[in-house]
Amino acid sequence: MRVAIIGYSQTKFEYDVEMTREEMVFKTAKDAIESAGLTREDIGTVISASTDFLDGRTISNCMLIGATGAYLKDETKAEEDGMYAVLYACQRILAGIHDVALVVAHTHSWIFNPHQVSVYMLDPLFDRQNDLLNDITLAALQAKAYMKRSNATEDDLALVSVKNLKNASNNPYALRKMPDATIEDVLNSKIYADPIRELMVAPPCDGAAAVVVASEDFAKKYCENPVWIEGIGNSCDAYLRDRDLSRLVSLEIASRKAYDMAGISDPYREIDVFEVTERFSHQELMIHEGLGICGDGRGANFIRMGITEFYGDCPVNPSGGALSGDAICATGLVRLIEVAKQIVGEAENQIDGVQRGLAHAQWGLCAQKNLVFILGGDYEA
Amino acid sequence: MRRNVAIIGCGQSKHGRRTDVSQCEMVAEAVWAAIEDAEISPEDIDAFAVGNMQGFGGIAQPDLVFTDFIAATGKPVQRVATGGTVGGSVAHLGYYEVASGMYDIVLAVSWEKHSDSAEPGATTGLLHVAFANLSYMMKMGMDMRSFAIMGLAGAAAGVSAYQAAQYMARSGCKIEHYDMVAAKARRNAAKNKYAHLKWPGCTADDIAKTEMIIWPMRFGHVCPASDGASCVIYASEEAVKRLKVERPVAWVKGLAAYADEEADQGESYQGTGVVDYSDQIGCIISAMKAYERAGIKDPRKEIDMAEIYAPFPHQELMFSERLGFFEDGKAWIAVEEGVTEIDGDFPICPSGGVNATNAIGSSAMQRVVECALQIMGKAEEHQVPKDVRNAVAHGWGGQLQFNTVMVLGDSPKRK
Amino acid sequence: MSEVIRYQGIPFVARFRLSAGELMERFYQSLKAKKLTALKCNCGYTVFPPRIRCPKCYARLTEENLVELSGKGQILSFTKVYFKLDGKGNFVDLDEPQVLASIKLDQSDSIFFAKVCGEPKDGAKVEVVWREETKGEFSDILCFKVVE
Amino acid sequence: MGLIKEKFKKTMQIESDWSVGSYKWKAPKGYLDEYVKYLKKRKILGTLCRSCGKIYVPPREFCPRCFEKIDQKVFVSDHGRLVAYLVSPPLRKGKVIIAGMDVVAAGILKEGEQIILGMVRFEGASSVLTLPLINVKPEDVRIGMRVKAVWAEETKGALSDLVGVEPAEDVKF
Repeated sequence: MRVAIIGYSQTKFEYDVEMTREEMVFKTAKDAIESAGLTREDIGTVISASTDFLDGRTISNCMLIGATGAYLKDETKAEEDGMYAVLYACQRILAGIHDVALVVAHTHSWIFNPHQVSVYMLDPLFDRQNDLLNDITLAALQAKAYMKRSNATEDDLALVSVKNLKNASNNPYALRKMPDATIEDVLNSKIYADPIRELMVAPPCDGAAAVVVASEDFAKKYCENPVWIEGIGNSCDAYLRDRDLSRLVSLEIASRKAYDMAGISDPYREIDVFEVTERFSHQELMIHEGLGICGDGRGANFIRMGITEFYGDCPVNPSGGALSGDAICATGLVRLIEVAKQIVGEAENQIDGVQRGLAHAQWGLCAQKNLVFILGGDYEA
Repeated sequence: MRRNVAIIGCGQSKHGRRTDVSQCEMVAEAVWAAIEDAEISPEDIDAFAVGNMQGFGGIAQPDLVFTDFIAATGKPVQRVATGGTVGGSVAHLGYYEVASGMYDIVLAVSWEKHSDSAEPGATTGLLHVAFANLSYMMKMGMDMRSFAIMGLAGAAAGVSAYQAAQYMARSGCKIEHYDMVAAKARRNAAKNKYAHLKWPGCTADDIAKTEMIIWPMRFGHVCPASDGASCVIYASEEAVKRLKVERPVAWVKGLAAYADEEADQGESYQGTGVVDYSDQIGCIISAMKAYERAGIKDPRKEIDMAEIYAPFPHQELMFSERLGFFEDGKAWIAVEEGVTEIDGDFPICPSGGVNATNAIGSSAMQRVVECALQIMGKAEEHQVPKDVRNAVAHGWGGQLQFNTVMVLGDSPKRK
Repeated sequence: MSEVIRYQGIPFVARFRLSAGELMERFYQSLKAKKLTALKCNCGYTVFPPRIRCPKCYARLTEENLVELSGKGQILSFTKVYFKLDGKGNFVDLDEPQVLASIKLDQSDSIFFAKVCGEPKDGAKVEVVWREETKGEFSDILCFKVVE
Repeated sequence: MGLIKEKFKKTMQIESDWSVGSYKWKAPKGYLDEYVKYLKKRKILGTLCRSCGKIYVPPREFCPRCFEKIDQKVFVSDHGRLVAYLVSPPLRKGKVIIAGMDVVAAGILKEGEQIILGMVRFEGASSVLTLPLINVKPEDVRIGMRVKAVWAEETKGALSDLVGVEPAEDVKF
C-alpha cells in the first residue's frame, strides 16, 4: 500500500509578515486543498505542526482549528518539523483508517527569536547554566569537530552558502537571495562563533507550508500527477553530551531505512535531486556523508567540484535550502514540497528528467533528529 | 485489512509532588516499569511516541534531552502535543505507528512535571494558553477590575468553571452530585498506589465542607497539579505471537479524536460559535467514530467500564453522557444509584481518575493505562469485580474542544 | 491583505525551580568540595554528570557507581564566541570574545561544554579552574585552563 | 481520616526563567479594534458568515464551519439571555491572589463583595460573552432570564465600556 502527495502550497518566507499567524495558516491550508482539487469535506484527518515555545502559546493548535480546516476532523499536532507531521499522516493512511490527510506547518519567528528558544532545549540542570550555549555556538563546535575529522575548510563552508543563496535568487518564496554571492561576502559577514558567520546561519523567518497526502486508491482515482512516497527513514540520536558531534549518526540510520524501503542501493546514481535542511552551512557537507552519497570525511569535495550545483551530477538544494529562509516548523515540509515540484516539473531551478528525489528534515540541537523521505514520480519503476 | 494492535505492558511513575526526581528521571521511572511489565528488552522496541505540554516544565522538546534515558538512541521518535489530551494523542500516535505496519513494537510515554514551575499548581502553563489574548485585551482597554474578575474563575479551573455552570443549567443536577463524584474519585484513589490525592472513605459531605471557590465549584472539586508519567508498550498481532505472550493483553479496537471549535475565545479575543460549553459535539463524534471503528453498536451494553478524563466532577457526568453510556442530562441519576462505583454495573474511573491525580501531560495516557490494566486483570486494589471485555479511555483538552476516545478490548477485532 | 495590529506581551517572567534529583544534588555538593564526579557503569561507559541510566547499555546507575574525576581533560573542539543571548531573544555582542570548548574529561566518556581561559589549540590538555569560595553551584567551575 | 498526600524527598532546585512577556503577537486589524470603536457608541459589533448565518461576537475574520473569510460587519442587540452564571463567595482580603497580586487588598475588588459572572448571549449573536452580572442578588438570578448591557457613564472606545449586564424586564407574550 503506497501513499502519494496530491497537493501542496507554501507561503513566501518573510520576516515580520503583514499577516496574522491565523490568516497565514488559513490561506496555506485552503490553497493546498485547492491544489489537490478537493474541498475541506474530502479531508479525513488534519495534522498541524508548530511548537508552544515558538508560538508563545501553550496548546499552539487549539485556536487554529478553524484556520487549519480541522473543524470536526480527526485532528492532532506534531510538535516538531512539518515533515514529521507528514510521516504521521502516512501512518494514519497506511493504518487503513483515513484516505486523505492535510498537513499544515507554520512558524512566525518574529514572535520570539528561535535561537533564544534553543536555549530551552538544553538540559536545565546542567548545560543551560552555561550562558554561552545556544544552537549557534553548539553548531560552531560541531563545525570545528567536523572540519577536524574531514577535509572541509572555512572556504568550503562559505561555498555552500554561495551556492544556496545564488539558487535562492530564482526562488520567489525565498527570504534571502544573493544572485552574485562570493566567498568573500560570506567570510566577511558578521561573525557569531568561529567558523560560523551570519551568512552561514539559516535566517529564522515567518512562513507556512501545507501538503495533502492520500492513499494509493484515492490518489489514482482523483489525481493525474501524484508524487509517490517510496521510502521513509527516521532516527533520533542521543543528547548532546553523549553523542559524536562530528557526524550525523541518526541521519546515517534514517537514510539507510529510507533507501531499503524504496529499494535504492546507490543513492548517488538513483536519486536525481536532494532537498536537505541545512540550518548551518557546514551541516550540508555533513549531510552528504550522512546520506552516504560521498565517502566518509569527503563531503567538501562535492561543493568544490560543483557536483551539488542544480546543473551538477548530484543537485542539492536547488531551491536555496534553509540558508535562504528558515520558518523552523515549515522548513523541512518546504524541502518535501520542493522535491515534489521537481518531480512534477514545477520547480524553480527545475532539473530535467527528475524521477526520484530525496527530502530531508532535521530537528533538535546540532541536528539530533533526522528524517528522510524518498519521493518518486508516476513512472513505471 | 487493518492490523490488530495490543498493549502488552504498561508503566506509571508515582504521581504527586515529585520533588525527589528530575523530569528525565520521572519519565524513565514509567518507561522502565513498562519495559519490565511487557517482559521485553529495550532492543525489541522499534520506535517511540512521546509528548507533554512543554511550557509547564520549562524544557522545550524534553524528549531530546532524555532520549538516551529511555533507550531511544538511534531509533525513530515522534512527538505530538495537544493540550490536556496530549496523553491520549501520544497513545493514538503509538497505535498508528504500529497499525501502519512501519513498526512492530512501539513505546508511547507522556508526562508532566508541574512542581518544577515556581508559580502554584499549573498556573504558568494554563495562563500561557491565553497569555497573548490577555495581552491584547489589555491593549484594547480591559480594566484591572475585569482582569481580576476573569482571574477569579480562571485561576482555579479556567473555562471549566463556566462549563460546570452550563452543565448544571442543562441537566438540572445539583451541586451535591458534583460532591458525590469528587468523593468517589478520592475514595477510589485511596486504592491506587500511583494516585496523588487519596481519601479513604471520602463522602459527599466531606467534599461539601470544603470552601466554595466560585459557585458551583468548591475547593474539593478541583484536581491537584501532580507530577507524573504514564507509558504503554504496543505490539502488533505478529509481534504478540513472536514474543509468545501468554498472559492477557489489551487490544486497541477503535480510536478517534475529532476537534471542535475553541469554546471560549479565538486567538485575538474573537467570539466563537460555541454557546453551550457542555454540548461537547467533539466528544460525541469522537465516540461515534471510535465505536464504528471498534465495531461497537450499543456502547452501554458492549462496554463494561470507562476511564473518563474529568479534572472536575461535572465532566465525569457530562462526558459519560456524550460517550453514550447515559441519557443526555441523566448521568447524575446513575451516580445516585451507585451504578458508577467500582462494584457498580458500569464502573467509571475506578482508579480515582483525574480529579484525584492530574499531571496534565500524563493524565489522558493514564486513562489508557488504567483501562489496559483492568482488561489484563492487573489493577490490583481497584480492579473492578465484573469481567471487563471492553473499556473506553477518554481524554479532553484544549479550550474544552479536544477529545481522544480509545476503545480497548480483551480480544482482537475480527471482521 | 488585512493589515495587523502588533502588540507586546504584558510583563511576566515564568519562573522555574527544577528539582535536580538525588544524583545531581550529590554532584553539586561535590562541586562545593572542588570535586568533579561521574558514574562508571559496569559496561565501562562513564557518564558525566551523573544520571540514573547509562547512555550506552541503559543499566540502572546509583551512588555505588560514583567515581571522582581528576578535573583534567582534553579539548575535542573549541570556538571563539562573540555574542550572548539576553534571555529576551536579543543578540548582545560580547566586549571581547570568550572561548567555548567541548571537552572530554579524563576517565569520562561524556562531553562537557565549558568555557576555556587562555589561547587553546585543538587537542590541548586542560584542567578545571575552581572559583575561590565554592557554593555547590554550576558557577563554581570558572573555566578550564590550558595545561600544556 | 481525611486526605493523604504522599510526601516525597525535597532535592536541590535549579533556577531557570522564561521571559514570556518578551513575546509579541499580531491581531487582525478591523475586528476587535472596530468592536471597541463601536462600544464607544454603545453598539455591539459582530461579523456575519453569509453561508451558515453564524454571527461571531466579538467579530471574527473567518468561519471555521464554512472555511471562508468573512468580513460583513453587523450589530447585535444589547439585550440578551443569561445562558449560565457563576457566583463567588463574599471576597476576603488575602483569599484571592491573581497573578501574584492580592486583588482585594489592592482595592481592585471590594472586601465582602460577591461577584456574579454571567455568560450572556445577545439577541442575534451566535457567541457567548462572559460579563459581570450586576444590580441583582445571587438568589434572584435565573437561567434564561433577560438581561441588558450596562455601559460606562462615559465610554471611551475600550473593552471596559461594556461594564456588564443587568436584569431587563422580561417580555411576556
